[in-house]
Amino acid sequence: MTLALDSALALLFLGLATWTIFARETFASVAGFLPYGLLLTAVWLRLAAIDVAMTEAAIGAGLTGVLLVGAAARLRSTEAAAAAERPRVLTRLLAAIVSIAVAGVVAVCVLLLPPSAPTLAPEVVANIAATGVGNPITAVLLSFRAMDTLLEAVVLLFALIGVWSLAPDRAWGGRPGPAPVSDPNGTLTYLARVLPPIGIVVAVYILWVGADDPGGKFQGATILAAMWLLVLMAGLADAPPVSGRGLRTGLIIGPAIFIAIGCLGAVTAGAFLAYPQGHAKLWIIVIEVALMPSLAITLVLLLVGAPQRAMT
Amino acid sequence: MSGVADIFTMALVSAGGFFFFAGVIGLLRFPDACTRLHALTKADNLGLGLVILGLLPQIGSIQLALKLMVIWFLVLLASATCSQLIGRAIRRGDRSNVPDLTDAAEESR
Amino acid sequence: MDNFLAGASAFVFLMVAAGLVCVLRRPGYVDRMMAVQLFATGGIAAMLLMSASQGSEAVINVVLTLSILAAFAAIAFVKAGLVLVEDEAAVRGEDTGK
Amino acid sequence: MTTPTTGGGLLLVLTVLLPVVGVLLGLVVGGRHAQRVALVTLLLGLAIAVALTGQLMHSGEAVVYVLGGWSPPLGVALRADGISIVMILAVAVVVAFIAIYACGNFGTPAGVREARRPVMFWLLLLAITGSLNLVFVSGDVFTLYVALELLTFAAVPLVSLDGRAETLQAALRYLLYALLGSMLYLLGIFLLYGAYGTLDIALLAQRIQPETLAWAAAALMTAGLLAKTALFPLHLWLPPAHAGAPAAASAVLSALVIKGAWFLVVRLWFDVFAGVVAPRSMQLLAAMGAAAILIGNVVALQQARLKLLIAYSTVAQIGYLFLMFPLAAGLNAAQLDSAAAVSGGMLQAISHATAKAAMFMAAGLIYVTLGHDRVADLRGVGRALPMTLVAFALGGASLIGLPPSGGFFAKWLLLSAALASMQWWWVAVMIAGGLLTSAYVFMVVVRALQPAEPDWKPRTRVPRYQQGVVLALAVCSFLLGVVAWCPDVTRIGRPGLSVVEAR
Amino acid sequence: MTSTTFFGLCAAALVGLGCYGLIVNAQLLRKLLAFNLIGHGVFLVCAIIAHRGAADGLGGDPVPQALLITAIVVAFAASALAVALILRLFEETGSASLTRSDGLAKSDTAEQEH
Repeated sequence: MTLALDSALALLFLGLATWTIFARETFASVAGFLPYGLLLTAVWLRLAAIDVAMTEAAIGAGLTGVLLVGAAARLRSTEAAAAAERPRVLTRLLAAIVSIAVAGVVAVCVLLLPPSAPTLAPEVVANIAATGVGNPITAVLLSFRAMDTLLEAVVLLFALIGVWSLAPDRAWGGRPGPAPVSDPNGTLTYLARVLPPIGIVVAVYILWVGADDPGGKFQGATILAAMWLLVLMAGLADAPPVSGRGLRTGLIIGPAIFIAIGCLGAVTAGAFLAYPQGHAKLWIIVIEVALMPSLAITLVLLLVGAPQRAMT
Repeated sequence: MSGVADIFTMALVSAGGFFFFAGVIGLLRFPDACTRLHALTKADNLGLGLVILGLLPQIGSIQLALKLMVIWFLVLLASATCSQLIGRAIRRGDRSNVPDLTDAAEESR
Repeated sequence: MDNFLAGASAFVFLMVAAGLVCVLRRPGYVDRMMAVQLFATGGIAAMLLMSASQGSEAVINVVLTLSILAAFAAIAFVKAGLVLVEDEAAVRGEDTGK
Repeated sequence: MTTPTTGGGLLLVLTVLLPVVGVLLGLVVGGRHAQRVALVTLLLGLAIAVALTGQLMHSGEAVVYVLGGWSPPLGVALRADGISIVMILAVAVVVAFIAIYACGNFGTPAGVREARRPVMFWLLLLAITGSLNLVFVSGDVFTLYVALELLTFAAVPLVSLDGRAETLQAALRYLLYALLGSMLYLLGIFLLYGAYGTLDIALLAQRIQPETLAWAAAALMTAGLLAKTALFPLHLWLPPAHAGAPAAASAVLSALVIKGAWFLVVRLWFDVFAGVVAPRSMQLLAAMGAAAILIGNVVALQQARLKLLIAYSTVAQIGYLFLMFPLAAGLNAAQLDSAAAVSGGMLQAISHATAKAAMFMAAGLIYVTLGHDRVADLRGVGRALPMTLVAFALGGASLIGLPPSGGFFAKWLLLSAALASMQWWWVAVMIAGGLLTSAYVFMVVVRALQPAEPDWKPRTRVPRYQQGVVLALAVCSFLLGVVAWCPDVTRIGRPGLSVVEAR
Repeated sequence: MTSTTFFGLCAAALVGLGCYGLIVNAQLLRKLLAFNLIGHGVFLVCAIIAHRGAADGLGGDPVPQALLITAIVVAFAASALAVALILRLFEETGSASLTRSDGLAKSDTAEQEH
């Protein structure tokens, strides 16, 4: 039964992936990619990676969809030119050979994985009590390998700096995206008024349960980001100007607090990113609470893109 | 007791499954965008709603049941808004946001 | 009972999947977007049924995340003005009567 | 099992964290304050690098810092040995020179609170410094993946800082290559974890077995890193990206950024896969290097534009960096001291870093003065920019390998390693490469020495300090050969080198 | 066949599909989608490694799962940066592919170095 269900899942999953690659036009390809993201969430669930599934649900099925649909719409006029650039049969054949070879290597590697899988799960279980949290993934992300999580926040920030650097010079310091147009009686406006309060509650809830169950700051931040994005799309608010001091402070406050707490650990607990004995959970929650808004702001700004309208 | 609950669940989940079936058939067979949209909303609202209602007796805790209701409410909200938006855009023939089409129309004039 | 729920989950999933596959292969942006929307709702229902059949409660939070973000791709679709692309002939002929 | 934190370990955290804090701070204060923050941060970074070197030479052992008190395999450790410290120091010095040079081009104009190019440049420069330092000190292969991505995200926007269409194309091509490279690398480390249950470099080195899975992981990771470091035949993205960026950015990209992925190849092949990789694959790697040297130099000779010429010269010089692999293995097989070849490779990396940064900055000054950088039309440069031309020539001399430059000593180490391990074919490649390099360096210098037309005037006057900085860096590169008399820092903390075995 | 092996083969297929798309599709957004498929294939390999490491009452090895979350976030950041670059290139040239490579020499006069 499970294998049959897995097969159905995998068949559709691979079918959609194939569609994404071979569809004739870009939007069709994106339209295949969106349900593909949903299926990926299901695959993570099948593999008992619930935290990963939640991240994928937030990122893959939520924000990436907005990003790709918007981009595909903007690039519609390049469709004809791109179709004309279809490579010759020989190139396609070569590409197919290379791809099959690569896939073969990966398949062989997967089959060669040792039968007795090495795992750090026992070590995590043995040490999780010291972190005070109940969710092993949160313990890994914010205690055992906290450095990676700090760097992850920095990665998003660097990517945002990269996106901003693409602004035209005249628009520097201004606002991203086109000017907002709102329809005061529109359904979207209504949704943008009703959904955000619920979304904020859900985001905080997801952050809160993250300490002991699947969830956490990043998934919460994505929901927060989506709520802001909804308000922007409904035209209820304008995107903030990138030169705003408050906005930039909001961007960096999370990573800054993370670093500060890490340094505090170097002084009081003997190592950078260590937490004082017995108070680990408190500090982990402080870091998560501080990171969530900063991550949310970063995600929204990554999605709305480089500033386009100069400050007037 | 458990027997009654199980029958309730089976009935409602089956009904929900039927509405999904109907939604898919409608999406495939109805003639134009608006009627297909109509089929879609039936599946969204009734299909998922019945499935969730049917699941309620199977869920042990109030908290989880509440969460299920929230999920239903959120999907209702989302699908209602989406179908409104799509429907209005189709009806109005709203092309204000389609830069390429308006440009082409102006050029051809 | 669990078997029934798992079966129902598989049924809903296969249903919406079949719909998606059929619609993707046809032209028309709106239809594709609607099929994606239907697939998302059906997927949510299937995941709920599956989690109920296996008694795994943490999955519900995943579904909650999915459901709150369910509408976003479709909203972006409408905001990007893709609704009428390719379908305008049908709309002109049958709906507005222009 | 693993070494606990050693003395001075906090310096490792600081060397990564300080530039990151600089980015955060610079983003908030913005405008011309960002530049000040960047300069102060880089100065502090230089001080930390010097302190770290002192610590390493004092203790004679690798510096280790266990983050969060969780020792590997559960936690993450930072680790700096001789080769890391050499690179950290080189990056700190070269970035400092580039920063002074960039003050001339990336100042915020008067009357504007903040302009895009300056603020972005300074933040990205800090970002690159921090990411590179993380690449050099990280002891965990996954943290290294994040470091590589940080480096990519900081380097790609530098390419398209001018926002012209062709630089955007170059940046995109670079991004695609770099992302594909990261994915291959990531696949490799996941496989390693699946096989050996750890991500820590020291533990992996102990646990790894010569089996198919390890070879596949090595091949995937190396392929990914080669795409990022632009070794022939994966170099196609490099010339347009490095030639299209502003001069100061080109200097950073060409001198330093590509060394990040290369350093990781060294780290992996000598530390992690030392007992696993076959000599034949070392020869293959060096063969690609040899092809890069010959083809890169020949294509450089044909370039009409100075910056493209220098960019193709980078393609060639990357080749030298990969010659050290079979040489070290060969020395080891012959029961000789393989560290000499590694030292040669590291010295080649830093002498190329200094020389190439100087040459790109010189090309930038030439461009400003002439309003173009067509190689055929360089007359008058010798009169207008004597210091810059001398700098270019000195940098070129280091690339060619004239004594007493760093390039000379590096190539001498590599050549003697090649002769000692009876691998004469690499000698031939190195000599041919040197001859080709000298051809284009002389071509540029001779053309630049031709007198200008009588009524010719420079388009813009270049500040003297910019010329001075370029010359100083070139002199550094030219005199780098004096390290022959210094203790060999690269050997510190690397007992594992003798593990390289021939099969 | 266990379900991990099964999904492992799916991962290989995804990587292969992505490679093909990356080479063959000219349009940059399509290339980005293909890159995402490769990424998902790699992530899937990680997930099955995590799943194989289930022990001590945990459904999977939490370390690779945590790595996976970080990797997903990083890949999202990469996609956002790539989309921004593609859109900017489109604004400048009206094209969204790399094949129309106008050499640097052509735009020599238009170039503004400083």
